[in-house]
Amino acid sequence: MLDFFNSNETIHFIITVGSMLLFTIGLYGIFTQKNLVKVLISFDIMESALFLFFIGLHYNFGLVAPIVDGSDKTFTNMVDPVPQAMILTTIVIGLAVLALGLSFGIEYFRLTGINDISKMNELRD
Amino acid sequence: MNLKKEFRLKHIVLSLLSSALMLSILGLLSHVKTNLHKTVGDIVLSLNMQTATANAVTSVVTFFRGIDTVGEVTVLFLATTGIALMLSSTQRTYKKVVHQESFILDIGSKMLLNVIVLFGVYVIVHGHLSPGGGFQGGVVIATAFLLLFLANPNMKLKHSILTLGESLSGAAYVLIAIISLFKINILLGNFLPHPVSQIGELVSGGIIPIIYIIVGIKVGSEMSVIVEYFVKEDYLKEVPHA
Amino acid sequence: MSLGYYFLLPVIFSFLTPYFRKLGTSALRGSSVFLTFILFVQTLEYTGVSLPQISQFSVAPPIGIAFVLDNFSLLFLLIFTFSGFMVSLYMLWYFKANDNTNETRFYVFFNMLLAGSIGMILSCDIFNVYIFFEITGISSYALAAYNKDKLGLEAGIKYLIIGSIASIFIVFAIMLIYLQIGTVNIGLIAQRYSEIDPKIAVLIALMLFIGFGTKAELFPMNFWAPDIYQGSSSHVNGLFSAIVAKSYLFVFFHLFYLFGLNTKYTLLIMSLGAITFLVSEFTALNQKDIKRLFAYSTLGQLGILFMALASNSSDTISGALFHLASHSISKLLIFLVLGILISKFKSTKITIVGDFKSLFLSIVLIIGFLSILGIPPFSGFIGKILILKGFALSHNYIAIAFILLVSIVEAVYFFRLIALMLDKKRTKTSVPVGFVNYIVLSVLAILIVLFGVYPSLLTHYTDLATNALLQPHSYLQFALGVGL
Amino acid sequence: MNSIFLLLNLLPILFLYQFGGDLHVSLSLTKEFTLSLSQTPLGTFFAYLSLISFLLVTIAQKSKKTSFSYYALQFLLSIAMLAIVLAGDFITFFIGWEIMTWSSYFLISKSSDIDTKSLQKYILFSLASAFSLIAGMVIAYSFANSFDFNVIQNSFHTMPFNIKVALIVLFSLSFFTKAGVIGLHYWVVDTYSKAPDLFSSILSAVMSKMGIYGLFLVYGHLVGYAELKDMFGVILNGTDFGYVLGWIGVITSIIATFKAITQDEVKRLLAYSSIAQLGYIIAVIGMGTSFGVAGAMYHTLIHTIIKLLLFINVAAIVAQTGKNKFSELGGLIYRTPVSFVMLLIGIIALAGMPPLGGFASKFMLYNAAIDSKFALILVGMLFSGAASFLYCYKLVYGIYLGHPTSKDLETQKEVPISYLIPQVILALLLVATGAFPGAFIKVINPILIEFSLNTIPYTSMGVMQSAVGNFNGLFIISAFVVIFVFILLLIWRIKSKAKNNLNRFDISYCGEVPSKNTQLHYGYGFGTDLYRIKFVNAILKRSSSPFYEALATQTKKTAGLLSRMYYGNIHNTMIIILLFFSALYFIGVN
Repeated sequence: MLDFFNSNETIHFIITVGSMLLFTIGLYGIFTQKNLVKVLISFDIMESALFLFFIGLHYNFGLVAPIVDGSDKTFTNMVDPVPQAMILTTIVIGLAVLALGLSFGIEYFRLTGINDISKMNELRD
Repeated sequence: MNLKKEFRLKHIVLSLLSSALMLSILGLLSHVKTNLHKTVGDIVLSLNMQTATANAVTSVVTFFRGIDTVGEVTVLFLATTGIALMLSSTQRTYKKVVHQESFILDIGSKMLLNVIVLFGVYVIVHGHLSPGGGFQGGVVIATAFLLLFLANPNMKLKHSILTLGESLSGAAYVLIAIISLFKINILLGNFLPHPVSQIGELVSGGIIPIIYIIVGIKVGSEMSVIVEYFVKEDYLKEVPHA
Repeated sequence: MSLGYYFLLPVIFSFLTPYFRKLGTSALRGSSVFLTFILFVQTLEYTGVSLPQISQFSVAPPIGIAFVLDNFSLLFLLIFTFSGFMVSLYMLWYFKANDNTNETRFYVFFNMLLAGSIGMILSCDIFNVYIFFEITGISSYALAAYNKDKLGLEAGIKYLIIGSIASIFIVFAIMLIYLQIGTVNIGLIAQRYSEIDPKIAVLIALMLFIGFGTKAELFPMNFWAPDIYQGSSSHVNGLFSAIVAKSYLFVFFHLFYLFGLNTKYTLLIMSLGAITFLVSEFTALNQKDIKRLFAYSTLGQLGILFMALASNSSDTISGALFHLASHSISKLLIFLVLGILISKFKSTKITIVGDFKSLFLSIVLIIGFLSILGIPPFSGFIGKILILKGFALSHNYIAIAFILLVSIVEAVYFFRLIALMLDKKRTKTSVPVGFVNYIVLSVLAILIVLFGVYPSLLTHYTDLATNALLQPHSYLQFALGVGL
Repeated sequence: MNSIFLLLNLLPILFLYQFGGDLHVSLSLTKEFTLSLSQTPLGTFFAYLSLISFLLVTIAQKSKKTSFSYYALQFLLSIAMLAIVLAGDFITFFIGWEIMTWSSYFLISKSSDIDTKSLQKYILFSLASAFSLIAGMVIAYSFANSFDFNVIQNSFHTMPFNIKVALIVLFSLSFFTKAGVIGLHYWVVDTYSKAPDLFSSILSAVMSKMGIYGLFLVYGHLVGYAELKDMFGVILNGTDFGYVLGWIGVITSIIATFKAITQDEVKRLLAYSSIAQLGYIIAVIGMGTSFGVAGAMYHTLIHTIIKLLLFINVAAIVAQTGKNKFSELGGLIYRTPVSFVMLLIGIIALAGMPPLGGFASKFMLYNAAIDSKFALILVGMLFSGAASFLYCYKLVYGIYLGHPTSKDLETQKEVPISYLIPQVILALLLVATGAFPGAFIKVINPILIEFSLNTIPYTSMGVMQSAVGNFNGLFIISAFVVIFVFILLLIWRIKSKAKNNLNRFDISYCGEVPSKNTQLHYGYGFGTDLYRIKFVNAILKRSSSPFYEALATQTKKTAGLLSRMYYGNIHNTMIIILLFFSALYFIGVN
């Protein structure tokens, strides 16, 4: 019965549904939350969902991490390394943007005491 | 009350809509092919032996998609500069936090610092052999400094050294790219000898471990700076602008 | 010189900025001028070389990443490096006149803004384009918030939030592309785009459209843009308008034509462009803030560009590219002049246009205004008439009527400003211009007039660029690593 | 400075004369655009008209303190007009047109009593006119594949009917706006009256004629009168199209005439009079007959001369006295006698009375209407011609006759000689055109050939041929001079006997002695009685300004409505982006 979980389709289905659920949570956060920190967290949740989705779908059953050890020196039967490298890059970028956004938020809060993005409306017609 | 109801209604409608959207996208994603053949990754795997790097992800990050990593390092550098722009200023003064000098905390954190930094260096240096690398190791090093800040809020980092590490490592990365252009006429090419027989050894892979070490220094110093700025925000004496 | 220098040189200059600062402020300022000058001269050299040109990083594409320069990107490269050079010269004056700002970090962001925009138009790898997109993005967030005042920070936060949304859409699209085709090389994607399951192809196209359309300030996604312009410094606005918006526009239409989306979505983008134009020109009528006013004007011009670039006909696109170049120069000129006025009057009300007394500034400002309005003998006229001619040749009379009718609305506020400038009843204060600015502004103004009276200087490149855009065979070949 | 620019203004005239009517230059701008100058008889006529006007106005500027930029812009304007009338293709034409627009804009802005609203009115109408022109020219390009006039002319008959109509309407709208047809004249009066005094003469005499040139170019050259006849058919003896234009012109001239009579500001009166006079030209320009074209051309010439004369005259008086209202002027006849004589000559011509050029041109206009058998239009023209006597009279009476309304008017001297020189030249021209109306036929015939119309037979300088009979200008003017001299001597004799010591307040009415504040000047309130006539009252009450003001308010309201979208809430902006995505997604994918 557990073989059911050992098929590619099942794993990919679970990962897709799970990551999209996570994405929906992020989306809900963007739709409803107005606190700058929460909005940034929502973005991070959405990004994480995408990372999970992307990495997860590139895992096929029976593949191993793309690292050779001493004994077997061939790169076969391994997962695709390019998505992993791309996700690594995207994570760092996401972190950079998040940190920058937080620093903006801190400074703005210090100046005005506002952390609600819908109340940041000094710039308007 | 009415207003609140309206807001709730808006929330419900929006969340329903987002769920509908995601359900629909989910339905679409079932069309996504999951067992692709002949992706770039497959070609990379087949070519990876030539780079003499045991970790294929590392070779992709530093070599096959090397310019991505230059960009990534730049992004981190820009973010650090931006944070420094926001959170540092001559007007800011930090209050001396009175904290209990605890012998165990003091000595323990300093001891752990060495261990964590050592671990970080290990992760960086073995980036081409095992999971890990410059980014991961750099962040590990930054956590060591975070530990110091937690133990002693009055601590200060030497910014000149960090700036030196950050600037010079970044410049070194770019210089490697340019030297490679002169040596083998390809930007960011692997111009150091990297015999395939050495695969799995510590000195292997030509420029790949060197790049990861540079990235490690850069990420380590930048993350430490970021950590310091955010931690120090807690101990700000007065509001500089207001 | 390898194309890679376009990215690597600004990066190394940015990394070494703290040390230039230690050598003194003039070394810092000089380094940026030197850098942009080198890039500009290098670009001028490429105008005489047979294109496309390619230079690879590490491994040849499609496995690795390469920079490909074809005639389409050359035009943008010329605009970007030239604008960058002009702004770096202008900043020589700016930081002397406003010595309360810390300039060291400004140069970091400025160099990387330029490098990111250039990278976006050169890279032939869509994930690499995303990285440059973020580099440009982060630089522009920081530049928007650079003054650290309330308005600047608000602009920075808003820009950052919008940028995050756009980047999520783009990352999603790139991931779906990789899942479907297994590559991120633009050449390969363009070849195999038709193989994608049609529904997912639509989803990818939509996500790219939303991602780049948001950043390129297309109508229902551009409600943030005026806020950003209002909060930022004026010369930063010049950069946003002349370089950043144009680079997103480049990627938008590059992918639009390469992926063969032009057959399906032409009408959608043309009508959205038209709405952008209409709404922003009408909205501009009511503005009290000069920077916000020109933000709307920029949006309006981008609307015209969207209309014309999506039109699928080579005449219109050639005209649109001419208009794009002319708009970049004119808007840069206007924003730089406004920067001088704002730093003098410490106000951003539109009345500052009527308060200064300087014949030179008035003349160059009026030249900029008339050029954007499309009045001969300035460059904007040639762009506008080429676009209209293109629409006429494809018998799209509705577009012609639309552009001309809304242009009258545009004229209302431009001439209101000119009337303010000419109003003799206002008390006028003389404004110091600064030696460098005389050079910068007169070069820009002379270019506007030159392209107006001798347009074949520029139409030569726009025609080549149009061909490169509509017949991308050679670009695709190079993107797959043929030229190596 | 003045003499330098005088010489500069002479240059284009010499240049034009040197080429002797056969100037064909072209310069390739891009692969599609060429700038080309191609001289036609029509263009030559208008070129000399505008260049000589500029020369005369520059002479008049001698005694007025004028800045370098003013002269430079005026010179640029004259070059732009030269480019318009010599253009061989639409690009050159349009470039000239737009340079004319903005250089005149900056010239108008140099006036001391200009306000932003009038400037905006002027530039917006000018740009609307230009954009209508640009729309027409690109549509023509899309069928002819060239902007060249000759190519468009040759391929015009191959275009679909609706495109032909659209082109004619667009071009007509553009040029009507410049000429100030009623309904599109909203900008004219304010601009003419608030522009610098001498520049008003250029606006009225020369710039409005560029609209007429455009109409000639389109109807006669690009479309062709034969094609107009084919397209719209024939009514009576003229084209259907000409009949419509005839009514437009007549209505314009009637309304403007009545408006002119009730104006108090001198320049406003002249502005309305310009509109009315251009109405005559438009009334006959579409008839498609030789006499129609000839009448329009002749009236163009005469109107230019008259308006230059009158505006320079008024500018001199305004500069001298600092007053520009009829109610503030009066009684200047003894103080500025030469100016008075010049104005008298001007209004005699303006009213179309023999023996001056004005009569000859009116004669041609009426002739054209008779020739086409447009009887109602003829009646309308006669009616407004008769009504124009009123404002002509107001002009001369309000400024020169009666008593001075204030003390400082009593000590005025004659205006400076530099104002008088151009006036004398223009007055002599009026006499000459009246005496030798036949000479003009020689000028017109090449144009008629260009338009492929029949030429008008030429007998002698003094005689003008027409459909209803000839008139001998030389004879008439000789007779008039004799009679005039006789009457003058008679008056002289009577006057020398009369006592001339009447004071302004030496009257009493109904037994009351008027106080110092009572307005006794005849020019004050002149024409207010017209409001009692129902028909005239209906005309005078109506105005195009409510329409345009409502348009402006609505635009502003729309702008306010649209700008509410940009209210700076980034949260809502995000939601809108995501909703837009979902909308497109549900439409696009499903």
